[in-house]
Amino acid sequence: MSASEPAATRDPWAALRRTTQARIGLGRAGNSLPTRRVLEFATAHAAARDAVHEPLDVDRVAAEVADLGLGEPVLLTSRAETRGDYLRRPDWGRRPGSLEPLEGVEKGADVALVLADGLSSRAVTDHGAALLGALAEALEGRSLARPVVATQARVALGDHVGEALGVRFVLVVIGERPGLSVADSLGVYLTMHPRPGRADSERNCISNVHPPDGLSYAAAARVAAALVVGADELGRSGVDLKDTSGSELTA
Amino acid sequence: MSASEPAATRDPWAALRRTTQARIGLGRAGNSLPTRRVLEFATAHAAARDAVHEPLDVDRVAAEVADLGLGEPVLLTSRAETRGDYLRRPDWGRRPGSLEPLEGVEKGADVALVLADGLSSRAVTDHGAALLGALAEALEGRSLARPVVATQARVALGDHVGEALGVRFVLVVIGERPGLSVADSLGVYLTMHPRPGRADSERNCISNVHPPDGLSYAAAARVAAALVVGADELGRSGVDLKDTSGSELTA
Amino acid sequence: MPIRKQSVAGTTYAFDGLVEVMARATPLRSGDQLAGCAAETDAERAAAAWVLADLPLTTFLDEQVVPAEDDEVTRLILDRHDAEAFAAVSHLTVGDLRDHLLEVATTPDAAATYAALAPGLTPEMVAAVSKIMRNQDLVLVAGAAEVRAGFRTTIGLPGRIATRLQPNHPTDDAAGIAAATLDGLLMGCGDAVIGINPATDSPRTTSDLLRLLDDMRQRYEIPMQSCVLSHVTTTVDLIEQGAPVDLVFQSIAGTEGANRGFGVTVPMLLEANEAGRSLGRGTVGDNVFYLETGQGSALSADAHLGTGGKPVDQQTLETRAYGLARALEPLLINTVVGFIGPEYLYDGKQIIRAGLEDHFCGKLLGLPMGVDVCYTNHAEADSDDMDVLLTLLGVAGAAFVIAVPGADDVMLGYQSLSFHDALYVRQALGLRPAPEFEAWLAGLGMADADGRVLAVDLAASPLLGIASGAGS
Amino acid sequence: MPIRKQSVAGTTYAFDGLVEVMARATPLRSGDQLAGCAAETDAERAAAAWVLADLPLTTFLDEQVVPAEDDEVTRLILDRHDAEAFAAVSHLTVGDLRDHLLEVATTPDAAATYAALAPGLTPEMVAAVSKIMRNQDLVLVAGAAEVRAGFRTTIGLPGRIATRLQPNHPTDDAAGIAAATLDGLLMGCGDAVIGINPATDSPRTTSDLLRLLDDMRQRYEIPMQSCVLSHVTTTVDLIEQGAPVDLVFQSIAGTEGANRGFGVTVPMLLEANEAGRSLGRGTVGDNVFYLETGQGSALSADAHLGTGGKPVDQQTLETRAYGLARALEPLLINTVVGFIGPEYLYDGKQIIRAGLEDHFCGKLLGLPMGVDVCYTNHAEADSDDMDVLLTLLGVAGAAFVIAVPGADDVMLGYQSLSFHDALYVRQALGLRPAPEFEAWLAGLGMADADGRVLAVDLAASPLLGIASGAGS
Ligand code: B12
Ligand code: B12
Repeated sequence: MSASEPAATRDPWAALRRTTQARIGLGRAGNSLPTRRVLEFATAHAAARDAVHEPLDVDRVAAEVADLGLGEPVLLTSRAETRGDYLRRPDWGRRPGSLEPLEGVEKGADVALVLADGLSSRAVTDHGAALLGALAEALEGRSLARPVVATQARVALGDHVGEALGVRFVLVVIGERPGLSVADSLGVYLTMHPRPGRADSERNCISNVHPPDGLSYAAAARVAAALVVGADELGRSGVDLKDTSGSELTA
Repeated sequence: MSASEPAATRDPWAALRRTTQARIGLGRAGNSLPTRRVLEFATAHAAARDAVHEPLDVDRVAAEVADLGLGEPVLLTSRAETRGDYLRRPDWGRRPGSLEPLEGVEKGADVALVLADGLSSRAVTDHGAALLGALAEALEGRSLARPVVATQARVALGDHVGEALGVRFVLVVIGERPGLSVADSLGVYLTMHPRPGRADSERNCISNVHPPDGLSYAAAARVAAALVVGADELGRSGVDLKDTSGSELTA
Repeated sequence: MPIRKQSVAGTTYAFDGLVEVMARATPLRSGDQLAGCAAETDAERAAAAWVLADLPLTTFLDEQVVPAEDDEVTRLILDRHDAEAFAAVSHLTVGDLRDHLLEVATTPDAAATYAALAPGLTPEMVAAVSKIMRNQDLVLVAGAAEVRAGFRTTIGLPGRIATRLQPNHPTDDAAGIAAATLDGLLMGCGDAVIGINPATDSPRTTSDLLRLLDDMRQRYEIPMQSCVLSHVTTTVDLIEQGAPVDLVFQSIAGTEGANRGFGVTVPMLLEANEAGRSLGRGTVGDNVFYLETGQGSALSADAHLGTGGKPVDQQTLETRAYGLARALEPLLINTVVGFIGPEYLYDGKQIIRAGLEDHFCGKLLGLPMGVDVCYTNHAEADSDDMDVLLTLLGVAGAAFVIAVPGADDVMLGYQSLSFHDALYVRQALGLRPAPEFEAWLAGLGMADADGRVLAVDLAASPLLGIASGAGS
Repeated sequence: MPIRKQSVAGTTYAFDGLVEVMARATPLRSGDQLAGCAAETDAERAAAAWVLADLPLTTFLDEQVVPAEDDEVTRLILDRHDAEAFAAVSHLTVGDLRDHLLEVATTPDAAATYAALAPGLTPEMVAAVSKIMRNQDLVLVAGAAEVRAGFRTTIGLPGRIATRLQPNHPTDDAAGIAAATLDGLLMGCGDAVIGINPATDSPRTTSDLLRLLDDMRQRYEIPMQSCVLSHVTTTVDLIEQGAPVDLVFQSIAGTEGANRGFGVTVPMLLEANEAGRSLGRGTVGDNVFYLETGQGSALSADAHLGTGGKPVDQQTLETRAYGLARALEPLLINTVVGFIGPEYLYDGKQIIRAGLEDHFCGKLLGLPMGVDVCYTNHAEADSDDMDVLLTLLGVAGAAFVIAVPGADDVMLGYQSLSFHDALYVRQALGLRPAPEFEAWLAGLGMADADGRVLAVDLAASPLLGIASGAGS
């Protein structure tokens, strides 16, 4: 890519750019974005739109998850059959197409881990298994159900899984919607006593997991484990449960 | 329908409204259209959009055409199978799906009359057979091929029909795109020596046939017949051939 | 309301109750289709619009879209309704109200007339009239209305448009946030607020970020207000702990249930307002709330049902959130119009329409209304659509818009406006920044006498220290 | 141009020649899909845009989109190219030109700079730069440009927007046309032209209508120009016969072949211009041509192929029509942007984009550019989309728009703007009618001192006779 480099965007911003992925110091053509920046934007937008529609390579991710030694992952899909349906019908994405795959699975563990494509399969491909591993480690001492890999899935699908598996906690690790620069971000949603109908106010969230620029796996897992402890004390997850960690996490 | 009548639209416009279907004297709410007028507009727009998509009742129209005594109409469809295709692919609407239906038909008449749905099946339903009758009458003395009723059709479909039937003239009577108030207007397109590839500049047009507000059948037929005569003299139809009639036509 | 019937193009449509009429009369949008309350055809929509236009405004006082028994937002709206102000239009139907608003728009004292009327209008009346207004009507009336608020800058003055500078970062990193803030200030943005969405839920992080912004403000003597958009309970706790809180933030919605999903209630919000005001940190005014709303949030929380258990359309619910907002006398309120995704607003056209509706409804109700002109990558929209909406909002006199570096929010995963876009709309329409902020820019040589933001070389900028200091 | 390659998001795209690069870089529209030249994905479009942005402007002088050997429009464009004016930008690429235009827009003498540059730009250069401009860029640059023309009114003055009053009738009935004309005049429209599309092709009807309008003009001393939009050959014949012809009309397109389909050639048009000017009927200027264009007309006439037999995108061809138009120094030129139908511009979004492109390209090339803001009932568009486009064009300083009673053209079967819409855009943006026409309105008590058109009761109107007389 070329399109001549605008003068204002050469040196002094370089150091600042290392601190953020945000598009700072873009320069000006009059009051407007220089051509080069407009083209970069259009290019990134095309890529981000494609990222939304990219299907998850389930075999690959399932194999990676299997390698974690947490058990062979169970594969689920939601009621949304196509990506178009998924986007227009979040209600379908919240319900499993069938719970049959969970039938033979052992019930009654403490925590179920669900890895879901959400809006970014790339996030799951790039970080999914690694984050699951970090979570399992941070949750040491608690029993884990066989991991689940779910496609065309929304956060609330975890409520069905959690109920079917009879767990006390479900942690849904899900692809956050892809942004222009960040298309590989994972969110972790924690719900205590999962069952269909749980509101979002009854969950907690750890967002923007995508090292090196976003949260690290270890930091995310540490907060998740702390939230599990906190929820156990409080008797519930959700708005009343606060993340008592601080900015040292962001380091 | 209600929505209170704006003051400015009561009397003095009444006489003027008889001279045109145009939406004159609508009144003002500040500088804007009064609510009632905006709602009338939205209602008409919904109806006009529906009109575009209404399929032609081919059986009914074919029966009416048959009753004219010009022979049993031949039925054709274009290559555009759905209305969606028709709208996006005018090139498909210009070509017959198959010319087979014309195979047994007698060739070599002077004029072929093609009645086509175009963008308004309602225009064809309301005025098609009557205009065809008037044209046949005005063209007395010339031999007519068996009439054709064509669906999902554009003007240029007539070139294929004309060639297949070996006629000197084809007259395509077609539904013009529906407007907000006028959804039943027919156009007549005349082409001498029709054959695929003829340009629009090689045709003549008589438009806005929809009595009582538009042109009458008889007036349209008179112009058409005169154009046929003129084309015969000039050796071609199209831009060089002028409609030498005048405003008496519009009476 | 009895069942109302209306024929259009030979078909008769029946509407059972106010909730249904409102929903069916709403311009097409995916969220209402998802909720199952949208009109099925344009003809049905037109039929509903006729019925709606003929409803007397008093209908909305007699019948509730969301029952008062079940919903504190409804009760608040009814409690605060000003019958005296309403008297001016109490004899009108919804259709008449549209005509009236457009007539007033051509008079010299339009702004005063609207302001006097505002307390007499309920959100449902305003939502109803907006549904039968064209885009141009929404622009024209909003453009003739005026709403002001103030803290350290004055928001809502005619001929001006302010900006929220939104320097978000995925790990709330101070250096990264400072760098984005510097970028925005150099582009003349931040006069509405410098507002950070914290990525984490931790009160300690919120407190750190508040200090970061407050230090910056004091060191560079910026007439500005800062905000960290944590949950209102977090902010109230931090006020008690002595953190430098300028504005109190909360997302709100149009039903008690949806607000519960956000973890808030009306009394909680009213108290938070008092807590914020008690600090007396404002200089030109004491409006301390910053609120965000957005069509679809109630449905998303499954808290969108109204009278008779019927789904209420998302635009009416959105407008009810403004009814709640009025009680909080905010400095700033904006709809995040294209933020959530295509399940509520499918494409550019729906986002543009919703943006104009939200802005109009909020402003007519007397709010200092801004818009987050934005879209997500899963919606059918692009920056051309945002250019359109931004320009229309400029003409409609929006109080402020949101801007981020290069339009790309690296934490929230969506595209808002860029700082450049803010300069565009100011240039195209001759709009200026908030006066206090403009004076500050001019004082530093960053703006000319007409409030136009000049291109400043970073290395030579007096603000360079903002970013270099923050990393340490 | 050799084959150019560009990678985007891991895929490499190859573009064979200027025609292909231009087409693939064009924002999505149905007509280019129909012609088979559109980019298949957004990524391919972005790749083409990078290639296009890097092309030196001199490429367009060295390589033709439509070969000069086959096409008189190309030859005209090359013949009239002003190398001296071009010198100011001859070192730039297409991408640089965009930056340059936007930089100029912020300078006080922007209008003069653009005017000096115009003769140095070819239509293809302008089309190219428009393709990499966002909607806001198209608005900003056009808004800073100024182009004037005159006949009996002055067109294109800043702060003003004129209107073509279009009183069409399905049978060209004099009484019906007069009634619609009266309606428009009462609403302050007609300052660009009163222009009738005759339903019939008969010269006699054209002549009758010319007299109708000319009598009206003289009787009421209206500073206006009239036009009957017959074929140029008909108008030239009527000039010879002494009919009262103010403006000479013709539809034109961007290729010799498409113009042949319209029954015109370049020499024919140049002669017609002389014929019109020879009458010396103008008072404030001698621009006598009225031209209409519209994306899709060349493809519709199967005359859209360029170098190498490749389909040229419709927007580039449209801009070439402006190249032809320049040679005719028209009083008025407008694109009928949504007129033809969804096969060329599918929905509101495509119409809005195309309208802004056409307006920008025409104005930058030095034309007094107007737009028929319109749509058909088979397109996916509605009046909300037109409100959007109209407002944007108002901000972009469009010379004029077209208006018909209630937005409904009962002869052509489409919706243009209503007279009310013209009042809307004037009110929302503080724009006024053409000065001569405004003075006439004010003289009759139909406008106030600020050029605002007052509501006049028909019965009391001094113009009532227009309609009552005409029926007889
Ligand atoms: C979209 C979104 C929303 C939408 C959700 C509606 C919808 N239909 O998608 C709306 C605008 C309603 C929303 C609201 C809020 N959100 Co939110 N939201 C996001 C966003 C931008 C994307 C989420 C995503 O992609 N999910 C993946 C998809 C596939 O999952 P989904 O099942 O379709 O979506 C569900 C979740 O996203 C969930 N959700 C959304 N926000 C939140 C917040 C919390 C605390 C929880 C538990 C769940 C939750 O609700 C959705 C519907 O069930 C993230 C930022 C990010 N980068 O991820 C912030 C984010 C998750 N939200 C956040 C916050 C703070 C909130 C609010 C609490 C704001 C407020 N102060 O009131 C509210 C309340 C949420 C609630 N309890 O109901 C924070 C969470 C911080 C944290 N670590 O706890 C984030 C990280 C952004 C931020 N930093 O400010 N949000
Ligand atoms: C759409 C339209 C056009 C489009 C056609 C492109 C297209 N893809 O549709 C455009 C804008 C290019 C156009 C151009 C012209 N048109 Co025209 N057009 C119409 C309109 C509004 C609708 C036609 C319609 O619905 N057809 C039905 C559909 C189903 O048929 P179709 O196969 O899809 O469309 C074909 C015909 O419409 C044909 N066509 C369109 N206009 C004309 C004009 C003439 C003289 C001929 C022979 C054919 C023709 O071209 C289309 C493509 O092949 C009519 C008005 C009306 N109420 O009908 C005027 C109308 C037919 N056009 C008219 C005129 C004068 C012209 C021009 C000569 C204008 C000029 N001075 O340059 C040009 C040249 C046409 C040509 N020779 O190529 C007049 C004809 C008057 C007459 N009785 O002869 C009409 C009646 C409008 C008017 N009164 O001004 N037109």
